[in-house]
Amino acid sequence: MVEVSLTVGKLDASLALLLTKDHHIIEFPTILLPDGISTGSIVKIACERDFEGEEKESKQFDALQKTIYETFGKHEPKEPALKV
Amino acid sequence: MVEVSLTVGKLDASLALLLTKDHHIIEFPTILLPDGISTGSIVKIACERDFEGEEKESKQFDALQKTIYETFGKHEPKEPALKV
Amino acid sequence: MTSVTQGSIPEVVEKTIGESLEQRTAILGNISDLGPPDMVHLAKMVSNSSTKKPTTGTFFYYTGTDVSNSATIAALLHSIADIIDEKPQLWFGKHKSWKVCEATYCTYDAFSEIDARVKVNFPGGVELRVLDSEGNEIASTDRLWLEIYVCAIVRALITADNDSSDFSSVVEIRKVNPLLTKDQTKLFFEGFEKLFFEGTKLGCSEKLQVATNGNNNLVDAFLACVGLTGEFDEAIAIIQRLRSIDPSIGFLEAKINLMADEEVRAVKIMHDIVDANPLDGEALSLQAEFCIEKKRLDLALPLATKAMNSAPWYFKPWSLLVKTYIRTGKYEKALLTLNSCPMVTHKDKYILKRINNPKPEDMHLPLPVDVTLDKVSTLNSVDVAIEHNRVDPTLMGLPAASLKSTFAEAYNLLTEIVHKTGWEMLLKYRTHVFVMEGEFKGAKGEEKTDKQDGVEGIKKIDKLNSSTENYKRKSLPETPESPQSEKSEKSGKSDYKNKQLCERWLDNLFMLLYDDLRVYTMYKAEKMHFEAQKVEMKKTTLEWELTGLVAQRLGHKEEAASCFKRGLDTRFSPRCTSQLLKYYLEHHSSVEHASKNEPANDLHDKILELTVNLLVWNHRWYCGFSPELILSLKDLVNEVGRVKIESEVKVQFDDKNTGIYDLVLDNLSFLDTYGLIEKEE
Amino acid sequence: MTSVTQGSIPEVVEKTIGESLEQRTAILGNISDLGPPDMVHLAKMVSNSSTKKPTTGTFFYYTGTDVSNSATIAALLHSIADIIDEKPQLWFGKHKSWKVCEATYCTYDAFSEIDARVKVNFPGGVELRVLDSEGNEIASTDRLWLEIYVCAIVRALITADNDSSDFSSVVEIRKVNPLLTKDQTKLFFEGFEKLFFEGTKLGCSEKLQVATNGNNNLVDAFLACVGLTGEFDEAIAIIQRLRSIDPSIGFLEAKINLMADEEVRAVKIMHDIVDANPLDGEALSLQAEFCIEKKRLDLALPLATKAMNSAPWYFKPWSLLVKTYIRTGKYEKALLTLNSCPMVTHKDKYILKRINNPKPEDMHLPLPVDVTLDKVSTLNSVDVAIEHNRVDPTLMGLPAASLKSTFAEAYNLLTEIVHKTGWEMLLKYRTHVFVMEGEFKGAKGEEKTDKQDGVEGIKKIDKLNSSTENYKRKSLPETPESPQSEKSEKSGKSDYKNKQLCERWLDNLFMLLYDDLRVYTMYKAEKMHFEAQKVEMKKTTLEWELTGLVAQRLGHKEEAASCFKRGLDTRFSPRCTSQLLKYYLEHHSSVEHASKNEPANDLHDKILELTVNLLVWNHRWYCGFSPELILSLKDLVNEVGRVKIESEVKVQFDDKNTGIYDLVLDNLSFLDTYGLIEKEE
Repeated sequence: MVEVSLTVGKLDASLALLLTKDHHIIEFPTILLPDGISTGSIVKIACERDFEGEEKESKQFDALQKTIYETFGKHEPKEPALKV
Repeated sequence: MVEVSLTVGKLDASLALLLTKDHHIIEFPTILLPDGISTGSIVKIACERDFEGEEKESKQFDALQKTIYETFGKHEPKEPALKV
Repeated sequence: MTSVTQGSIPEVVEKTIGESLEQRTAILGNISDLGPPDMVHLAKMVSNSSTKKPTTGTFFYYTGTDVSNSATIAALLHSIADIIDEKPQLWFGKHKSWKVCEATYCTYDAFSEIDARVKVNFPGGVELRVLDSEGNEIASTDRLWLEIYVCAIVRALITADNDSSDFSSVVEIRKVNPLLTKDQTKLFFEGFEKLFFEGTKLGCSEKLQVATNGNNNLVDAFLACVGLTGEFDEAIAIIQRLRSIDPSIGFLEAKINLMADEEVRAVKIMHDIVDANPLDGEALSLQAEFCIEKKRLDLALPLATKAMNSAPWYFKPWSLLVKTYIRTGKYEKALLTLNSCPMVTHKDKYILKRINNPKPEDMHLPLPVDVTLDKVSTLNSVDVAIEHNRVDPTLMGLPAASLKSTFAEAYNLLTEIVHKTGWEMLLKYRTHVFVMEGEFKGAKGEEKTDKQDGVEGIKKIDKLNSSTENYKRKSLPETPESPQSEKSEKSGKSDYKNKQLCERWLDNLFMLLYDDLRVYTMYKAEKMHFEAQKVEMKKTTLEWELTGLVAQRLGHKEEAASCFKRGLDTRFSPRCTSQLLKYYLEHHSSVEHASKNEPANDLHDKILELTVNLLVWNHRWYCGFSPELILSLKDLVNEVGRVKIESEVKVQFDDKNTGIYDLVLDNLSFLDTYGLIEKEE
Repeated sequence: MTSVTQGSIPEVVEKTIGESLEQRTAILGNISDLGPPDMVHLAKMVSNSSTKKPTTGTFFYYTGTDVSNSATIAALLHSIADIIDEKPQLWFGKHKSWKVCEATYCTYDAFSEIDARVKVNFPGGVELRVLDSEGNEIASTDRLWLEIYVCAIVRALITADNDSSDFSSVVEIRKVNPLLTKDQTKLFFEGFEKLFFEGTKLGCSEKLQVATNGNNNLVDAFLACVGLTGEFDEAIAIIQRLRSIDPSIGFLEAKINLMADEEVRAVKIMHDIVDANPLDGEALSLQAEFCIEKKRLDLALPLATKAMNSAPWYFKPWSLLVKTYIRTGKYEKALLTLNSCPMVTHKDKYILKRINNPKPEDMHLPLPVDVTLDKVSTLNSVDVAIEHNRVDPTLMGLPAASLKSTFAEAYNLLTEIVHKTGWEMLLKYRTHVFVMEGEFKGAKGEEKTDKQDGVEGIKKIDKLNSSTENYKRKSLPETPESPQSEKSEKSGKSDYKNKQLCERWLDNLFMLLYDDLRVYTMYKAEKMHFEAQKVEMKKTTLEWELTGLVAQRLGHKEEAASCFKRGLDTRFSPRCTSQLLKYYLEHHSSVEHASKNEPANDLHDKILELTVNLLVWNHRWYCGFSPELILSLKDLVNEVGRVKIESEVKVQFDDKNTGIYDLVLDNLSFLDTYGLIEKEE
């Protein structure tokens, strides 16, 4: 996990400029910042790989692919058989 | 605290494109990402206001200001007095 | 079958003999696309002259010629010279007995950035020169000839059926079918496979930032060729071989299967591709598109999202995602997603361009007399120009009409929204998701960083942002209440944080949309007024045409079609005709599958008439190649039967032997060659 | 005291009488800066003519005139007419007895974007017209006159001492001291205070993205005025009143106190400002700058960091941070920080510009004969032009010489690094912190997003990136080993992640630096070679000048000074002279405080000589206002004594009564007015 402390350098309607200790400028969506933030505030950002999320996403994707294949890939969809 | 899950859409030498669930594009410095990340990876970013850090910064800044004021603001710095 | 006559060879007179060749040489160093069209240069003298030296130089352009080797090219030049020498030419009002002394054919190869020139001296002698971008002569090789051939066909296919209503388009050009024989197609396929990995050298569509192996002009031309010739099996075999080298192009195999109506196979292929690489943006996009067409938006949504996450720099998956949101009624999400789309700026569609700007008085643009149709071949350009100058000014220069590339696509998405929600609601959604002016004061007094200024900079260059000011002034009034929010769960936060800044280009699309809507609304009000008064509404053909285009941009297809129809009441208009044809063809297939309300025969008659009119119009402008018209004929013949169509053409259009039957036969025989219609009996 | 003569009035002949006025009117709508210099237009006739109608129109420019009301302007026009009428004018080789019929003075007010024009008819009649940007006449008000006055003084102060070695600079211009009387300064101060909050309308320095209340051309001119007149108390009082309205300009009070050598007060003020607002970027920057000057880099570092965090869009604090890193030997951090600096693109320094492009043959540029100095007033421009054409090509057009704005400052920072580390080590640091080509393959085959392409787009516009290719080709060899890393604690991660992509502009600065270093190294090698051979190195004055400038850019001040000195051995050169003067003045203050090695008298003599030469050169080009030279004279007089200086001027330069004493007296009397030197005895 990477955790960094960032200073809010500018706060705009949708983007904030955050500055790292190494003077990297990060353009960060304001929407992802906690409330009450203003220029000069310090925020901590922790970044972690979400293996669980990846796994989940992967499973969902496999299921999706299976559905598509089952629906369209086995045979031409039949015309609805009209009962007489 | 705001926590979001982001998909890595592109990974460059210094910048990564991360995508939120709402399709915001975030340009994020690669250096702040955990190791082993590649396109398609999912990362969790937690963002929290660092009140403690702000306090510390504020104290350090006050101390700095005091030092400057003590050093240069009270009187002209004296020429070193040479003992005879 | 039609054949080339003096009437179907346009020429431009040079000031000094050979200057066009020199000018062509001069621009070779500055070509960054598929290059200029092929060019024929003629040095002519009056045939009874004593000096035996050429007195006049002329030139014209070509696409679609078989340029596979210098012998074929020389044969073409010979036949042109024969046609011109054959009898006195009607030359700027006089009959002149020309004798061609020298003829040169130039064709540009964008793979190696060279220009190949075959010169024939009459009576004898053929000379080949290959010039590099600095005009130096280099040696020709078999490989080079293959490149030359492929590049010429790509140019012909990519530019076929381009809307040529633009005044700057090249008219001194002959366009012939590059795939007349199966051998030509075979050679193109061979060349495609051999040159595939150099395809990016030919550039790509204006909707793409950078050409890739799977998406470039060579591939586009290949797909066009496959669609036209129906050579699916061979094409799939080629793609399969290429896929084994570069798996990223697998989606092309699926695409061709879809073109061939092999849906099950296509689905299997797409499945296998994403199974092997779940981040294949092209395959995921194709899958998403497929599911949208199948109306399975529940499946399309995660696919488009995944595609977009895998290739966020690529406009296509973003547009599919927006489309999915629109079709599921999530208009706010659609707007927000549209706002994030990566737009392609600074990129123009490839079009055929002249190598110089000839004066109108130097242009010899004869009327072909072998094929004529009343009102079409004889459309008077002076009358059209007068109509043009008198047109209702509100209809002229509507900026949405000239949108390009991804901006045009984004506009289509926006009109799809407004079509569903109406303007008032669209404005409400807009207010709800985008920060409006004055809403956020935080940045007050702070200077912009270079980065931001940079983005501003681009947008300034961007042709779109003519006048936001203008827009604000005349914007329809907004009501303060917001519609039900899709995001109400986040309401705990201060409001502006849930909103985005609207990108300037999108802001401008709103303006263009407003302009279009205003014109359309006025038209509809006017129409109602006239209908109420039971008076017929009068407009010139051009005005009907432009009104129809506005209606079309806004998604009112029926209204658009009725405008085009009204436009054609007064005179022939190529654009009205082709738009109306497109409408009928679309309508046609929906008729087939769904309702039987419309008498199909009626529709067939209309399609045939419009197709024939356009074939004649094209022929009048020396153009014998239109994939759209070929495919339209193909469908007709396959539905109605060849005998019936042929006889209808004869009876309805060619009772006076004006060559129209021959013209249709040209296209039928092409379809015949590829086995796409029943054989002639 | 000198007075205006026919020899100090340049004129440009018009094609038709009044066309310059019309052209000036025509450009009014397109002015986006401080506008063109003031302009005088004359309608003249030959005095013994019978027709009584003007036959010739001429015009020239002005800065520094008192334009506080139309009466003062009319008086100036009268005096100009008198001087021209007084006696036959030497006019393109002939003596012509002119009579001025009409004279017009134009002055632009950038606050209200209007042009005020006072026209005098001779013998009688004064007419005032004020034109708005569309050329329509509007009413004048007291407020407008104040604006006109202030704007004219801002133009004069901002453009004084601009390096005019550029061929395109305006020469048909008279520049006079705008602060000759205390009343003028008083009125400017009044105007400054009243117009302060409209200062942003006057634009700002090219180093700033957007003008702010505290940082714009009005403020810059005010500070220049304060520095020149020494009216610190009044200036501080004004700023104190303005601060109470807008606290963000508090740093200006500190700044003026620093100018007045009131350090303790300045420190107190800065302290109080940041106490009240710890995010005041300007005050923090000033504090950081102060600490850097005091060599307290331990204090400067957190201040510059805080300043930069508070105003990340502002170049200044970034540059201070880089400077601090350099001076503490943290070169890698310095490079990385430099790479993140927000650069100001698309912005040019304000310079005086002509309203049209006169032909050289229409320019009447007389030689003032009231003040002459051998070799200075008579510098032959043809000889200089010949020298120019024959100059060593490696010295001409070195791109670093034409860097602008923040790019020039960034270059200075880069040269400061290379001055300390040497080129080889700099390359190693560079390799260590920036990703080099081919090091990162991740982006292979992926298209760029629009955003990125956008940034690329800007950089393409940017004049800097002439040829990175070129750079790569000729780059000095790099050694593979990296120097000790400052970041070794992060070595656990894959290497490229610790690195940044080098911004293209910075990449290009490396290239320019290489070019400069190559020239300088060659010069040094050559010099050693000649010294070893005991032969004198021969260069033309221009070559010495250019070599000196290269040395100066690279921070080799002594070497630069010796080049300028060598340059002056052969002929007078204004640029060598002014650069050498700057060097001595700097050296001089360090001599004062530190060593006594250099005989101070010698230095005084040199400074006096260079100052006098430049005063004469300026006078020759109709310029009587140079803050730099005034301040140089002030220091000299205050150190050496007024009597001594005056007598030295008389003895050394004016033994033949060539007006030089009067010229020096002009400036001394200015200093006298403001009590900046001892009173005349």
